[in-house]
Amino acid sequence: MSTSSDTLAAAPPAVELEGITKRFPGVVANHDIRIAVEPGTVHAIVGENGAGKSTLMKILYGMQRPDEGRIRVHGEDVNFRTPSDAIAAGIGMVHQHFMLADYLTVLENIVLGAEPRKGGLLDTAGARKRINQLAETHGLRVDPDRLVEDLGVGDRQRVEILKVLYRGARILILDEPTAVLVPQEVDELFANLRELKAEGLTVIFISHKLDEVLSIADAITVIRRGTTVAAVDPASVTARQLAELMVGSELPTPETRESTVTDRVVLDVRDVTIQRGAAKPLLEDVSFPVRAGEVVGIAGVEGNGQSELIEAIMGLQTLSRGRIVLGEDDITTWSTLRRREAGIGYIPEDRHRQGLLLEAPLWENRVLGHQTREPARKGIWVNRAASRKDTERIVAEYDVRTPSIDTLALALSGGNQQKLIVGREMSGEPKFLIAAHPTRGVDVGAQAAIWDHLRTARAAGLAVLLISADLDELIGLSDCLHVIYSGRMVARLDPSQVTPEQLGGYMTGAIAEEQS
Amino acid sequence: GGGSGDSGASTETQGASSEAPKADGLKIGLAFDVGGRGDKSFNDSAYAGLERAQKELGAEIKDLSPAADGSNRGELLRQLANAGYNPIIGVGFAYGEDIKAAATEYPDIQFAVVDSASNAPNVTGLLFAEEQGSYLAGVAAADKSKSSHLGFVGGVENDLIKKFQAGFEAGAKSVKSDIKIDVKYLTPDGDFSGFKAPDKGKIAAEKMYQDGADIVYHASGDSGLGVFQAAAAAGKQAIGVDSDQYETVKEADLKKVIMTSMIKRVDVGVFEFIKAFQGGAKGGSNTVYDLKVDGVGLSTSGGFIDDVAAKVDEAKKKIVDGSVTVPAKP
Amino acid sequence: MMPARLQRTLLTLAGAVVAVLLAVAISSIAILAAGASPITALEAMFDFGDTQAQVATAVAFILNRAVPLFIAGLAVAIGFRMNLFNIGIEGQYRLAAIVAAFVGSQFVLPGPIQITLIIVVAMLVGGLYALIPAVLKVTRGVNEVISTIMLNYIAINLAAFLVRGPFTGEREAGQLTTSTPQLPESAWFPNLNFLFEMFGLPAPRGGLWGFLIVAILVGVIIWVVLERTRFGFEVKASGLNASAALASGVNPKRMVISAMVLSGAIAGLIGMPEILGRTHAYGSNFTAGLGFLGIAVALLGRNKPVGIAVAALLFGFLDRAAAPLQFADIPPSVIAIIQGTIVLLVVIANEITSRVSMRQEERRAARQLDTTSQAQAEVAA
Amino acid sequence: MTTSVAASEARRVRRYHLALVGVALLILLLSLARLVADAPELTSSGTFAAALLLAVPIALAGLGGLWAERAGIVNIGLEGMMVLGTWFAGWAGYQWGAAAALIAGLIGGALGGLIHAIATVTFGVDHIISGVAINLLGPGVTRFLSEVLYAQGTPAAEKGAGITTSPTLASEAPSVSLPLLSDGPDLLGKLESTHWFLISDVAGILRGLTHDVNVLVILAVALIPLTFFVLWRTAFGLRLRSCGENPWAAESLGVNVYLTKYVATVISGALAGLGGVFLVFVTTKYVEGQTAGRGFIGLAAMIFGNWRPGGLAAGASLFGYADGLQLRSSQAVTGLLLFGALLLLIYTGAEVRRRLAAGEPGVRQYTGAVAASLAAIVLLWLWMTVDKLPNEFVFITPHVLTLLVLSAASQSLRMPKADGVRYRRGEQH
Ligand SMILES: Nc1ncnc2c1ncn2[C@@H]1O[C@H](COP(=O)(O)OP(=O)(O)OP(=O)(O)O)[C@@H](O)[C@H]1O
Ligand SMILES: Nc1ncnc2c1ncn2[C@@H]1O[C@H](COP(=O)(O)OP(=O)(O)OP(=O)(O)O)[C@@H](O)[C@H]1O
Ligand SMILES: [Mg+2]
Ligand SMILES: [Mg+2]
Repeated sequence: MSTSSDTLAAAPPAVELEGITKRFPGVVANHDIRIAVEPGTVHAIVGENGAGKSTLMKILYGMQRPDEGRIRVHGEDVNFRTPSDAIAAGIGMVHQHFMLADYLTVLENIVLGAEPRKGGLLDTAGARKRINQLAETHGLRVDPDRLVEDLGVGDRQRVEILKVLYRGARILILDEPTAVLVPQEVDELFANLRELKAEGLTVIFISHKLDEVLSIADAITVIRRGTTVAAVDPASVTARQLAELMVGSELPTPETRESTVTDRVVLDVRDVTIQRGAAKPLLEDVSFPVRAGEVVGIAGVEGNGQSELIEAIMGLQTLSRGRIVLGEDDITTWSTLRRREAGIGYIPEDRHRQGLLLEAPLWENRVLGHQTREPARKGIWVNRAASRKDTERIVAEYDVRTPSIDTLALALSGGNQQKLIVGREMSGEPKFLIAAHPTRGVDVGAQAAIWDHLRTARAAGLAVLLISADLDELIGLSDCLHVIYSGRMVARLDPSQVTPEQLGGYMTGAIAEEQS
Repeated sequence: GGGSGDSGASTETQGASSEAPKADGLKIGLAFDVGGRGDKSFNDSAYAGLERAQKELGAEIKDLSPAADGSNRGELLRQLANAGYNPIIGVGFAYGEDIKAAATEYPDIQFAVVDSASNAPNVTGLLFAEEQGSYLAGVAAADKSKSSHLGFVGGVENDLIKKFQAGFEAGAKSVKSDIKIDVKYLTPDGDFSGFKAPDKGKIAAEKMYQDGADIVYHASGDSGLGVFQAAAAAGKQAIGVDSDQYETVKEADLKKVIMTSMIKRVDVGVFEFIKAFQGGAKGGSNTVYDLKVDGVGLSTSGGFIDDVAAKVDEAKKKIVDGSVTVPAKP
Repeated sequence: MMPARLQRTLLTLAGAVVAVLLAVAISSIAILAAGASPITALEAMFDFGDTQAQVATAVAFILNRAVPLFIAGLAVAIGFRMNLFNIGIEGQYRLAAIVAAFVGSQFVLPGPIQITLIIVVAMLVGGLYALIPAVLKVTRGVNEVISTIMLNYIAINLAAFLVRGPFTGEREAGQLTTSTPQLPESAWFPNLNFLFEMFGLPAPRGGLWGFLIVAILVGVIIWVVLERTRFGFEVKASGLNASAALASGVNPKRMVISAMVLSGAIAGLIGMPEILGRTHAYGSNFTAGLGFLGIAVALLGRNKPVGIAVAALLFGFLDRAAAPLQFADIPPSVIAIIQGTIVLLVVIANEITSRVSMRQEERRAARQLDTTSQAQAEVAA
Repeated sequence: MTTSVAASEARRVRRYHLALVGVALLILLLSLARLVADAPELTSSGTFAAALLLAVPIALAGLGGLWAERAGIVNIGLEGMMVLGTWFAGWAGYQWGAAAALIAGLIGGALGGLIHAIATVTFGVDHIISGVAINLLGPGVTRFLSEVLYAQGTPAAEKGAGITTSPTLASEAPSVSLPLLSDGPDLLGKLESTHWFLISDVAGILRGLTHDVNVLVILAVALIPLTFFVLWRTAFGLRLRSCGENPWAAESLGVNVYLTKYVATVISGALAGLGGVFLVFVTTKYVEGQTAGRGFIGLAAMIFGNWRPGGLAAGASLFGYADGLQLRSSQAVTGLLLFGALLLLIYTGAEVRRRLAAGEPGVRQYTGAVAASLAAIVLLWLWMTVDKLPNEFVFITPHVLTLLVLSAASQSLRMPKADGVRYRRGEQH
C-alpha cells in the first residue's frame, strides 16, 4: 500500500484559495490570490499594511464575500455567506482587533453564538466546565466569570483563542495576534500554537513581525498590493529577504544619528501619581525630565499606565499627587487647552478616536486642537482662509496623498491620515510633543517619512516623548528609554546598549527593578 | 387689523360647498374646540344645535376642528368667513381672543362664542351658568347623601371647571352647612390631559369613596368614566356633566351609578343664537343660559333624584327669582 | 472641489424630494382608504383662496406658523449638533414666555427698548431653565433626556401656578382664560403687512408677525455662530468626535453648559412671536407642543439653519391645509400622517444619500491618488 | 476557579439581600413617617393599589425600552408605539372583547416597533430621529383611523364611539384577589384598619398589591422577572445583549445581528403596546391622549433602573407611588417631606460612620454628608411649616422625586456600550 508520506501528499490542503478577488469602492483589496494551506501546519501570511491580508481572512471566515474565486476546505468547495457557515466548516478566526463585549463575562463572550443549552436555558455550569477543561489542556488560563472589561491584553488574547477552540475549530485564523503582546507573552502563545499544531489543527497566522513568523511558520505566503507574490520556505529565507519581498524595495531603519540632546529641560514630570479610590495606583511616583532635542521613549506592555501618563500630561486626568512642569511653568492644574497653547503637541495613540473628525474635511481637521491659535483663529472666528492655506502646506510638506483639502478625512488611508496628524501637531512650533504609536498601522513609506519628521524636529530642539509598542522604533529613535511596568518606572536604559529581548524582560517584570 | 377693502363676502366657489345654496342662503359655520366633532361631549352638544338648525331652519352648515395644539383657531374662523359663512360660531372659551380678532376683520359677519363674553359689536357671547346647574347638583347630592360627605373631581384646574366646583359646594352647603366635600383636580391649567385620564379620575374618586363620600360630582370630560367606575366598584353614586350621561354611557353597571347629570345645553345656546340671527339680531351682548331659560339643569333619567325633586325645584326657584346668588368662584 | 460639494448637495436635495413625493404617495393611500380623492386633497392644500386678500392671509398664516417652528428647530439643533438631546425645549419656552410676558407688562418704555427687554428676559429665563439639566449632567451625570422630560412637566406646572397666582392679570368679565396682564402697546411688535403692500397685495388678515425679522436675524446669527466661529467649531467637533474634541482642548463640561444654555435661550424666543404679535399676554391657551415639533423640524432640516427654515415652512404649509382639507371633507389628521412620514422618509433618504456620497468621495479620492501614483511611477521609470 | 464562582455567587446573594434589607428599611421609614406625620395615605392599601395601577403602564413601556436598548436600539418612540397599542386595543376590544384587545394592542405596538427597526437597522437612521418620527406618526395615524372608522354614522359610532373614544370593550379582563387575605374575610384589610405601627402598614401595602388585581397586572409584573430570565439566562438573551454591547463581536461569532435587533425592537414595540392595552383595560375603552407621556416616563424609569428589569421596576414603582399618592391625597405629599428627611438623616449617619471607620479625614469627603443633612433640615422645616402645598406642586411630586433620585444615583449608571450606535454588517466600528 502507500507509505505514510504518500498519505500526507494525498490529503487535500486544509484550505485552498484560488483566484480570490475582492474590490472595494476605489480599492482592489485582493486580486487573484492563490494560497494552499497544508493541514496540521502553521501557515504565515505576511504583507505590508493594506496589502489585503485581513480582507482575505475575512473572506475565508465568511464575513465578506469574494467577487471572484473559489474556496476549498479539505478539498470541498465551500460558499460561506456568514461566519456561522465558516464556523460550521470548522474555521475559527481571531481578529486583528479584539472582538469582545467588555461588559459580558469571559464565559459569555466565549459561548456567544454556540451556547450550550439545558432545558432551554443557557447551561453556564456546563460551559464553565468545558472552558476550564479547554484552558487546562491548552494552557490558556482565564477566569470564566470575570468581566472582560477587567482583563489585560494577554488575557483577552487568550479569550479570543478560547472562543475559537470552544467552537471546535480545526482551522485557526490568527490575524496579527502578537501586535499587543510582549515577547514573553508571544513565546507563551507560540507554545500554545505548537501544541495545537501537534493536535492536528491548522493555523493561519498573520504578523508584521518577521522574526516571529520565521520562528513559528511551516510555510509563508507573501502578499503585496493584494496579490500573492511569493510562497517561501521559512528555512531558506532571512527576515530581511522576506521584508524586501513584502515591500518590493529596500527597508528603512529608525536609527537616530548623532545626539542633539541639550541640557535645557522642557518638560519635567515629578512624582506623578494617579490613584482612583482604594484600587492599585494607575501611576505611581513617575518622574522623568525631557530635554530640548531629546526623544524619551517609554516602553511597556499596553495597559501599564502609558495611557494614563499621556493623559496626565495632556491634562485629561487629574493627578492625585505630583507635578508637571513645562519650561518654567507648573502646568499641573492647567486645562488641556492651555497646555496645547503653551506648546504641547499630541499625536494620539488612536487616531480615529482622538485625532480626527472623520466626517469633516481635512482643513477642519487642521483646525482641531489649534482652534485658539494662529493661523486657525482670528478673534472669535475660525480663520478659514489661513487654515486652508496652512493645510495646503501640510499636505505638501508631509506628502499627504489626498485629492484636495476639502476631502473628508475618512476617505484617506490610515497612513495619510497619520501624516496629516503629524503635520498638524508639528505646526505652530511646539516645544514638546507626545508621539503615541506614531507609526502604528502605517505602511513602510509613511513610516519612514514620519520618522524623518520626528528626527528633523528633534534636531531643531523639540522635546519628544515617544510611546510605542514597536520596540525597534523605540530603540532606534530614543535618546533615553524608560520602562513602565504596573504604573511605575522600573528601569532607565540606554537604547544603544539594550536589545529588544532585554527590553521585553523589563516590560513583563521578568527582570527585576534596576536602579538607574 | 387688516382694514382693506375685501369684506370676505365672496361668492361661493369654495370646492366643498358644491350643493346649491338653500333658498334663504343661511350658511352657518362652526369651529370646534380641541378634540373636535365626535367627542361625545361639549363639542357634540354644539354640533347637535347646529344640526337642528340645519333641519329646522334649512341652513347649510360647515364645521371645522382645530389642530391638536389649537394653534389654528383664528385661521378656521377666517376660512369660514372667506367661504361666505355667516354666522360663525366658536365653541369654547379658548376662542375668545380669536373671535375678537376675526370680528374686527369681518365686521359684516355675525359671530358667537360659547363660554366667553362678547368682546366686539358683532360678537354674541353664549354664556352658561354652570355654577347654577352645579348648585342644583350640590343640593341633590347633599339631600341624597347619607354620610354627609361628597366629592368633586375636576379635570383641569382652570376657571371654567372652578365654576362647577363653586356651584356644587354652595349648593351642598345650602342643604347641610357642615357637609364635607373633597375636591381633586387631575392636572394643572394648560395640561389638558386631565380631561382624558379616566384612570386618574378613578383613583381620585376611589379615594373619596373610601374616605366616606357617597356621591362624587365630576367635571372632567372623558376622565369622568373613571369616576363612574369607582362609584360602581364602591357601590356608590356619581353625578355626570355636560350632557345626560345616563343616556350617553352605554354600560349598564355604570348607568346605575349616575344619579343625575348637570346638563349644559350648548345645543340650545347654539340653536337659539342661529334663530335669533335669522330674526335679525345683532351681536355685542351676551346671552346667558341659566336656570331661568333652562340653559343648564339637572337630568332626571333613571329616576334616582325623583325623591328630592321638590327640594331641587325649590332651590331652582330661589335662584331664578334672585333670592339666592350662586358664586362662580370657589 | 466645488463640483464634489455641489454633487453632495444635489444628491441630498434629490433624496429629500423623493422622500416628500413618497410621503405624499403614502398619504394618498390613506386618503383613498378614507374614501376621498388625493387629487382633491392636493388641490385643497394648494388652494390659497380666490382673492388676493385670501392668498395674502394664507401666506401670512404659513409664515406666522413657521416662525416659532423655525426658532424651535434652531434651539433643538444647537444641542443635537453635539449629540446633546435637549428634549426640554417645551418647558423652557413656556416658562420663558410667561415670565417675559409678566415682566413686560410691568413697565412702559419706548417700543424698541421695551421689546428688547422682553426678549432678553425670555432668553434669560429659557437659558437658566436649560442650565438645570446642563448642571445636572456635568456634575451628577444625569442623562439630559430624562431630566429635560421631567423638567417639562415641572415647567407646565410652574407656569400654571404662576399664571393663576403671582403673575395673574385682570380679565374682562366673562373671560375664562387666565392670563398675565396685557402688555402695554409699546411692547406690541409691529406687523410686517407693509411687505404685502409692497408687492401690491392687500394686507393679510391677522397680520404678518413682525417677529419674522427677529427670527431671520436669529437664524443668521446662529448660522454664523455654528459655521464660522470657534464656538461653532467646538460644537461641531464635540458632535462628530467627543474624545477627539476633548484631546484637542475642548472642555466638554463647558460645551455642554454653553450649548444647553444657548439652546434654552433660543428656546425662550419660541413663544415671543405669539405673545408680542398676537395675544399680548401669556394665557392658558398658549400654543403648546412647539418644542416637540421643533425636534422634527430640526431633524428634517439636518440641524442646519437653512434646512430648518425650509422644514419650518413645509410644516407651516401643511398646517395651514388643516382647514381647506376639512372643507373638502378629508380628515385633517392626514396632515399629521404626512408630517410623520416625511420626517421618517427624509431621514432615511438622508442616510442613503450621505452614504452614497461618502462612497463616491472615497472612490474619487482613491481614483485620483491612483492616477497620481501611476504618474509618479512613470516619471520614476 | 471554584473560588471565583463562589465569589460571584456570593456577590449575587449579597445584592439580593441588600435589596431585601433596603425594601424593609423603606417600609419601616414609611410607617414611621406615616405615624409621625399622621398621613395614613402613605401606606394605605388604596395608595398602593393606585401606585400599582399607575406603575404598570410605565413599567411596560420601560420594559419595551429595555428590550430595545439592550439590543443597542435607543427607543424614544415608545410613546408613539403605546398610542398605537391603545387605539388597536380599543378597536379590536369593542368588537371582540378583552382577549382580542390584548392581541391587537400588542400587534399595534409591534408595528410601531417594526417601523423603528426598519428605519434604524435596515437604513441606519439615527435612533432618536426615527423615534421622534414615530411619536409624530402614532397620534396622527390613530386620529386618522378614528376620523375614518369612528365618524358619525359608522357602526362604531352607533355603539358609542366618537372621534376621541372607541366604544366600550365587549368584555372586560378579569380581576383577581388573594383569597382570604385580601378578599372575602379580607384579613389584611382588617389588619390595615388597626393602624398598628408597621404591622398595619405592611398589611396595607400587601393588600393594595393583591386586592382586585387585573390579570394584565399580573402578566406585567411577571414580565419583569421573565425579562430578566430571558435576557440573562437564555442563549437568545445573551445574543440580544451582545448586540447591544458589541455587535461586531456578535457578528463575528455567527449571530445574526440584524435579525436579533429586529426581534428586540418589535418586542419592544409590543411591550409598549401592551402598556397601551393596559390603559385601555383600566378605562374599558380607548380614549385619545390617554397615554399622556407615559412612554417617556417609561424610558426614564428604564434609565433610572440602570437598564435592568429590577431597577426599572423600582423606577416605575417610585413614579407610580408618587403619582398615586398625590392623586389620592394632596396632604399626604407633605408626609413625603418627612420621609425624605428621615432618609437623608440615615444616609448622613451611615456616611459619617463609614468615613470615621475608614479613618479618612478631609473636608471634601464630608461635603456629601453635610449637604444631605442640610437638605434633611430644610425638608423637616418644610414639613413643619407647610400644611398644604399648592396643587401645582403636588402634581409634580413624581417628576421631582425622579429627578432627585437620579441626581443622587446617576453616576453609577451604565448603558449598553453600543446603545444607539449605527451598526452595519461587515463594517468595523
Ligand atoms: N470594508 C472596506 N471597504 C473599503 N475598503 C476596504 C474595506 N476593508 C478593507 N479595505 C481596503 O482594502 C485594502 C486591504 O485592507 P486589509 O485590511 O485587508 O489590509 P491588511 O493587509 O490587513 O492591512 P493591515 O496590515 O493594516 O492590517 C486596504 O486598502 C483597505 O483600504
Ligand atoms: N470598514 C471600512 N469601510 C469603508 N472603508 C474602509 C473600511 N476600512 C477601510 N476602509 C478604507 O480603507 C482605506 C484605509 O485603509 P488602510 O488599510 O490604508 O488603512 P489602515 O492602515 O487599515 O488604517 P487604520 O489602521 O486606521 O484602519 C480608506 O480608503 C478607507 O476608506
Ligand atoms: Mg487595516
Ligand atoms: Mg489587517
